[in-house]
Amino acid sequence: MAEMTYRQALHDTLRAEMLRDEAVFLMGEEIGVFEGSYKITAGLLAEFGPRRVRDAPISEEGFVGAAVGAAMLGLRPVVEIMTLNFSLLAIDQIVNHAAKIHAMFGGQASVPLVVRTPGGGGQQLAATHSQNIEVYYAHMPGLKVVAPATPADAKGLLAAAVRDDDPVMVVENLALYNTRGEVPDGDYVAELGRAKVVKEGTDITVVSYSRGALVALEVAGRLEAEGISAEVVDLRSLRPLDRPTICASVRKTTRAVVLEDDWLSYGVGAEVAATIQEGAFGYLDAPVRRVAAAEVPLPYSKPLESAALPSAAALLKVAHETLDATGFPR
Amino acid sequence: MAEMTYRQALHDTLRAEMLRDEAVFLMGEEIGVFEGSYKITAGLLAEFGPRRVRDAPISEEGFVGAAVGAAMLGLRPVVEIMTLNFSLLAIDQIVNHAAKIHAMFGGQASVPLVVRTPGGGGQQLAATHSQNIEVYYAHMPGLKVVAPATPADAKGLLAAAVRDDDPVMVVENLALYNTRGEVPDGDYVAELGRAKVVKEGTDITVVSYSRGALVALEVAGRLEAEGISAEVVDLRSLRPLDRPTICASVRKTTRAVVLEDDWLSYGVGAEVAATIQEGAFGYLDAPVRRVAAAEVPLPYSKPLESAALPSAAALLKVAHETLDATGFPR
Amino acid sequence: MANSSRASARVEAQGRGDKSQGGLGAGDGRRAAPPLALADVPAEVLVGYYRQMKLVRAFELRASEMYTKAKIGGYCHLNLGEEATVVGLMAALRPTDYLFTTYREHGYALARGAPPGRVMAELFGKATGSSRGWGGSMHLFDASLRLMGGYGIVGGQIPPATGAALAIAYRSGPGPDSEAVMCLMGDGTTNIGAFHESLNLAALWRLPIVYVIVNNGLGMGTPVDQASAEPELYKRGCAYRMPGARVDGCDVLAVRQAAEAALSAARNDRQPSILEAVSYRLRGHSVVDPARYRPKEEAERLRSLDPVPAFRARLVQAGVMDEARAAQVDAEADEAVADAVRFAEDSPFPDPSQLFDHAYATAVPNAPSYLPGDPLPA
Amino acid sequence: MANSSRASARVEAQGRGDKSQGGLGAGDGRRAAPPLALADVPAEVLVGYYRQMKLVRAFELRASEMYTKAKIGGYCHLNLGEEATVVGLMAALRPTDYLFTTYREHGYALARGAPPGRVMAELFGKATGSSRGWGGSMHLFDASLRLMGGYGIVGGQIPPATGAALAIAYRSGPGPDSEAVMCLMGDGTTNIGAFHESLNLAALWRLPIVYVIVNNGLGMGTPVDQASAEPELYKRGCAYRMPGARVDGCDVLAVRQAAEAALSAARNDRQPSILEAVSYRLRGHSVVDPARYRPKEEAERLRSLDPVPAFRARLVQAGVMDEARAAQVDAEADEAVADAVRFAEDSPFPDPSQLFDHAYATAVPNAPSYLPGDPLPA
Ligand SMILES: Cc1ncc(C[n+]2csc(CCOP(=O)(O)OP(=O)(O)O)c2C)c(N)n1
Ligand SMILES: Cc1ncc(C[n+]2csc(CCOP(=O)(O)OP(=O)(O)O)c2C)c(N)n1
Ligand SMILES: [Mg+2]
Ligand SMILES: [Mg+2]
Repeated sequence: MAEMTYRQALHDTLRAEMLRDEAVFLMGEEIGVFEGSYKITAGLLAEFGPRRVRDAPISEEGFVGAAVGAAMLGLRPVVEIMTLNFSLLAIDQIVNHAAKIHAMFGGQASVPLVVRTPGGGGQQLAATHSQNIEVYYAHMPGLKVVAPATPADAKGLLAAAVRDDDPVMVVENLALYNTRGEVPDGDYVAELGRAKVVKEGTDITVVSYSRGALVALEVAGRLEAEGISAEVVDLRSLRPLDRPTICASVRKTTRAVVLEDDWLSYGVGAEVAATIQEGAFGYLDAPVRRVAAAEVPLPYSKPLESAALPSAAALLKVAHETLDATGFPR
Repeated sequence: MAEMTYRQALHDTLRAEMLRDEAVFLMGEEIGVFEGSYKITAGLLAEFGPRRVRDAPISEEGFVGAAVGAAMLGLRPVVEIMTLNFSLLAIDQIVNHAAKIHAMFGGQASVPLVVRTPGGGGQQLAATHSQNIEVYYAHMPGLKVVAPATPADAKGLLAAAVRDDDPVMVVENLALYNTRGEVPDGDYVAELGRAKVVKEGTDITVVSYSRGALVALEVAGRLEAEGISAEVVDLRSLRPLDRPTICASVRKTTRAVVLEDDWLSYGVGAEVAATIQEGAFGYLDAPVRRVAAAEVPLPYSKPLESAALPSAAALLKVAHETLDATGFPR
Repeated sequence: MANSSRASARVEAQGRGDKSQGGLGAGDGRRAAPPLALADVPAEVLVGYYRQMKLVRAFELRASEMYTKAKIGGYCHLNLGEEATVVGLMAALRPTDYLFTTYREHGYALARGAPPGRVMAELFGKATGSSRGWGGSMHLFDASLRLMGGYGIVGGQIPPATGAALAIAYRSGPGPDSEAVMCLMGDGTTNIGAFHESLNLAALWRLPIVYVIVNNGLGMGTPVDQASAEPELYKRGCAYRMPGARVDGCDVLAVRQAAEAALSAARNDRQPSILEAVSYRLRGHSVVDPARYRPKEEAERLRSLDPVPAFRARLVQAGVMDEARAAQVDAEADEAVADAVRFAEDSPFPDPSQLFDHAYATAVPNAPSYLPGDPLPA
Repeated sequence: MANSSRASARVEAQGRGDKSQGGLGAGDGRRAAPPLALADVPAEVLVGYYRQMKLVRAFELRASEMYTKAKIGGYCHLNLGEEATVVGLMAALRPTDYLFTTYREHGYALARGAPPGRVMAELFGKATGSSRGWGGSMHLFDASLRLMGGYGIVGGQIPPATGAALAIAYRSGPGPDSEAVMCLMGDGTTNIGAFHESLNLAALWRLPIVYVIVNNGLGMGTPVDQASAEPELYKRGCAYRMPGARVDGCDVLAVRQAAEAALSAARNDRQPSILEAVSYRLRGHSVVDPARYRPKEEAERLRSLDPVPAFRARLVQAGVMDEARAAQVDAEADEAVADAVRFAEDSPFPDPSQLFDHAYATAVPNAPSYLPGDPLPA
C-alpha cells in the first residue's frame, strides 16, 4: 500500500499497463507534448515515444473511431477524451460502433478499447463543460462503464478495463484528481461489474458513485456522530450494475437514499431506485429518495452553480427525512 | 374528426404549419426529391419549393446545427433526422447547443427548433438501426421531448412543438407510421408536458408511451376480458415528465407496470418506477415492474430479435404477476 | 443529371502530396502507366473476373427476389451495376489486406471469397450466416477473409478503417509486403464529418489505407452535385494534401490497376489516397425503392452501360472465352446462387437461447441476461 | 516550430470557385487591390483602432490578474497577441452582421462595442454580465450587438453560424446591403467534422458567411502542422470549391481589408469563403497554462512581434498621433478597465432563486424546478 492521488494512480496504472503489454498504447488530444489537460499522462511521451503516446488533432469522432479499428486488429488502445462532454462528438463511434461490433458480427471481432474521460461539475465551467452524462453509456449494452471514486479503484478498475476484451468507459471526475488514498502495490486488478459496500451500517443505505461516494462517506460519518448507522454502497460499475449488492444492503437497512451528480430525471439514481423498490420491496420502510442536480444547464456563476449541485447538506437532509418518515428515533 | 394514419397526421401538420407561418421550413436528408425515407414529407417540395423544403447532404451535425443557428435568428426549422439512431451524429448540436443556448446566454436567445425522428425496433434493421435512445434526450434539461402514440397526438404534439420557442424532439416510431386513428380537425394543438390517461381503470396502472402505449391498451383490453380493470397512462411527454398524472393513477390502482421499448437499465421505465415509488409509496401493494428490451445490441435474425423485444405477452405476464403478488383474486 | 461527372479518361489523377515522397503524389506517375489491356492479363484470370461479376449479378437479383418474398428482412442494398467496381477492387486486394465496407456489400463479400451460401444465409438471418444471423444484409463480416464488416451508419466505417491502418503501421514498417486497408464508401458519404477527420488523420500519420469512393451518382435520391460542393470527389483529399484518382468503375481492369497503384503507395510509402470509382446503381437505393426520382432516359442510359454484359461481350469478342464457355459461366453462377438459397433455406435460425452469447467478449459478473418481463436479479 | 506558416505577403489568396461568379473566386482580384495604407484611413479611425487594441490588451491583462485572484472561475482564454486580428475583423463587420465566436472572445465582444464592465461582470459571474452570469468567460452573448455567442465546444459554433447565414438567405437576396455572418474559429478547429460539414453546406447553398480561422499557431500545445495535414489552412476550402485568403493577423488594416473583401463577396455574391488570419498567442492556452511546451526563443520571437506596441509605434512614427495622445489613449484604456473591474466588483451575484429563470423560453407544465434534495412533485 502506498498513499497517492487519484491522478497518480491513473498515471501509474497507464504506465504499468504499457510496460506490461506492448499492444497497449495511448491516444488523445494534448496527452503528449502538453502532458494531458489534467496531466494524467505526464512524462509518458518522454518515456514511451510518439508511437505509444499519440497526440491526436481535435477530431474526437476520428481518433476514438480509429481506436475502435485498432482494437479490432488486436491492439489495446486507451484513449483520453478531454472531458466527458466532448464524448458527445465521438458517441457514434462509441455507441454505434464500439458497443455493437462484437454482437453485430456474431462474436467474430472484439473491441478491447478503453475510453478514459473525466466528468464532473462544480468547477464553474458552465453548461457545456460540466455535464455528468454517464447514463448515456450506462444505458448501452455492449459497453462496460466504471466510475472509480478512490485512487485504489482508479488503479484497479483502469487495469481491469485495459485487460478486458470489451470496450470500457472509465468515467473519471475532475473533482477527484487531487484526492488521496491508499493504493495496493503491484499488479492490482479489480473486478468489473461489482459494487462495493465501502462502509457498513444498519439503519440506512446511501448509494452513490464517483465523487458522490466520497460525499456519502462524509455524510455517513456525520450520521454516525448522531448515532445513526449508515451503510454506503459505491456502485463503481454502472454497467453492468451490481443489483444484488445494492438490494442486499437495503434488505438489511430498510431505507435508502441515492446521491448522484447528474440530473435527476432519467439519471443513474432512477435505475438505482427502481432496482431497489423491485428487489427489496417488502423491506423498504420509506421510498428511495434521490439527491441529484437541479435540472437546468449548469450556470457559470458560483452561487447559481452551487444551488444547482447536490451537496452533503442536501444528502443529510434527505437521509434525516427518510429516517423520520419511518419513525426512526433520533 | 377524420380517420387517418399517423404518417398522414404528421404530413398534414407539417403542411399546415408551413402554411400558417412563413418562418417554418423543413430540412433533412432526402425529404424533398425522395419525399422522405418514410414519406412523411411527400409532396411538400412540389408545393413549397426548395427554399422551404431543403434537402441536406449526409451531414447530421451540420444541418441540425444549421437549424440551431437559423432558429436563433427567428426561423422555425423542423428538421428530420432519418432515424433516431443517426441523431447520435448530431447530438453535440442538440445537447451541447440547442439545449444550452437559452440558459447559457442568460435567456437572450431561444432556439425554436423541432427535430423529428423515428425510433423503434422490430423491423430487422439490426443493432445500429433499431435503437430507442429517447432517454438520451429525456435526460437533458433545456430540451422538450415528446413521443406521440396516436395520429391525434402526432398532430397535436407536432403542432405544439413547432409553435414552442424551445428545442423540441419529436420522437416518432417506425412501427406507428401506418397505424390509424381519429384526428381532430382544424387548428389542434396539444399541450407539451402532459401525460394522458388513455384508458381508465381501477386495479392496475400500465405506464407506457409511443408504440408501447398501443400495446398497453391492447393488454388492458385482454385484462378487461378477465375482469381486471387496467388504467393506461400514455406519457406523451418524456421531458418534462408529468409525475402528478402518473402518481395519481397509481395512488388509485395501487399497482403499476411500465412497458418500454428501450433497454431496461437506465431506460425511461427506471424514471417512471422511481417516480412512482416515491410519489405513491404508501399506496403501492407490489413493486413497480418494468417490461423492456433485453440488454443486447438488437440482433437481425427474426427469432432473436423477437426474443429481445418486449411484447404484449410479456406485459400480460408481468401484470398478472403483479396482481398475484398482491393477492388480487382472478 | 445524376452522374454528370462520369470519368471520361480511364484514370484521372490529382496529386497534392509531397512529390519527393513518390507514390501517388505525382499523379502523372500513374497516368503514365499504360492502361491494362486484356492481353496483359491471363485468360483464366479474365474469365475469373467475369465469373465473379456474374456471380454478384446473379446473387443480387436473387436477393432482390428473396427480399420481395420476405425471406430477407430489414434493408437490402444491392451492388447491381457496380459489379466491375466490386470485382476490380477485390482483385487488387491481397488476402492479408483488410477491407471495411458499407451496407451495400454483398458483392464485396462474394468477390473476396465468402461462400455464397453463408452470405445468403446471413440475409436470411440464419445461424450459418457470415455474421451468424446477427448482422443481416448490412453487416457481413468474415474474420478469416479480413472482411472487417459492412457498416450501416453512413461514414461510420471510416474511422475504424483508419484505425486498422494505424494498427498496421504500429506493428510494422512500410514495404512491398506490408498489409494495407481498403475502406469503401459511397459518394454521399464524403459529406459527413468522419470522412474529414479520418482522412486528415491518415494523411497526418501516413497510414497504409486507400479510401475508395464508389461514386454511383446518387446518395439515395440525391445527385452528387447536390450534396458535395466539390463534386469531383477524388479531389476532396486536397484538404489533407492527399492524392486522389478517378477511374471508370465500369472497367474492371482499370479499377484493378488503379486500386493496385493506390495500395502499392499505401504499402510502400505509407501514402494514403482516395480512389474514386465512377460507377452506377442500376436500381433504387435499396430493394424497396422504385427510384421514381430518376428520369426514365437516365435509367435507360445507365442500363446501356451495364458492365456485366459489356465485359462478357468484350471477352467473347477478344476470343478470351467463347460463347459456350460464357454460357457455362453464366449457368454456374446461377447454380451457385441456387445452391446458396438452398443452403440458406435449409439452415437453422439461431435459437433464442443464444441471445446473450455475444453480449460481451469477456464475461463479467452481473451482466444483464434477463428477458423482457423477467424479474430482475436482486 | 509552432508558426511555420506565417503569412509572408500581406494577403495570399486561393480561388477555386467559379470565376464567372465574381467575388473571391478569382483570388487575384483581391491580390490586385492595393493594400490599405495608413494614409487611406482617417486618423481618428486609426487612433480608434489603436484604442480598441489597447483596450483589449489592458482588459486581458487585468482578466488574467483577476483570474489569479480567483475573482474569475472556470477556464479563461485570452486574446493577448491577437489584438490586431480582433480589431481588424470587428472593424470590417457592420452592426447588422452576426458574429459567432469561440471561448477566446473577450476582445471580440469589446471591439464589437460591448461595455467592458458588462464583459468583466460576466467573467465575475455577476447578474450584470453580458450573459447575466450564466455563461462566464467562454460564453459572452449580446443580442443587441448581434454577438451570437462565444462557444466552448471546439467547432460547435460553425454549424449554427452557417445556419444563421441560411436564415439571412432565407429572408432576403444578395446585395451590398445584405447582412452577413462572420464565424470565428481557431486553427486546431479546422480538424473537426463540423468544419467539413458546415463549409460544404455553405458552399453548396451559397450562404453569406465568412469563416475566419484565427491561426495562432497552436491548438493548446499542438502546432498547426501536427494537427492539420494541410497546414496552409486557407486552402482547406478546396474540398468545397470555396475560396480562401490568408492575411497577416498582426496588421490591423490588412485584416480589415481582407475581411471586408470576404464579407463583400458574402453579401453581394453569396460567396462564402475562408479568411485565415495568421496571428499568435502571447501566452498559454488559458490563464493557467504556463506553455512550457513552447521553446523559449519562440516565445521571445513572438513577443517581438507584439502587434499592440507595433501599431502604436507605427502611428506615432507616421504622425497619426503624437506620444502624448498615445499615452492618453493608453491611460484611458487602463481607466476603462479599472472602471470595468469596479463595476464587476460592485455588481450583485444572481440570486439562487433565479435558478430556473432561463430553464425554458416557453413555459410548460411539469417543468422540473425542484432543488437538490427536494421531494418530487407527485
Ligand atoms: C449517419 C447516417 N445518416 C443517414 C443514413 C441513411 N442512409 C443510408 S444510405 C444513405 C445514402 C448513402 O449514399 P452513398 O454514400 O452515395 O452510398 P450508396 O448508398 O450510393 O452506396 C443514407 C442517407 C445512415 N445510414 N447513416
Ligand atoms: C470538441 C472539443 N474537443 C476538445 C476541447 C478542448 N479544447 C478547448 S480549446 C482547444 C484547442 C483549440 O485550438 P484552436 O482551434 O487552435 O483555438 P485557440 O485555442 O488556439 O484559439 C481544445 C482542444 C473542446 N473544448 N471541445
Ligand atoms: Mg451513392
Ligand atoms: Mg490556435
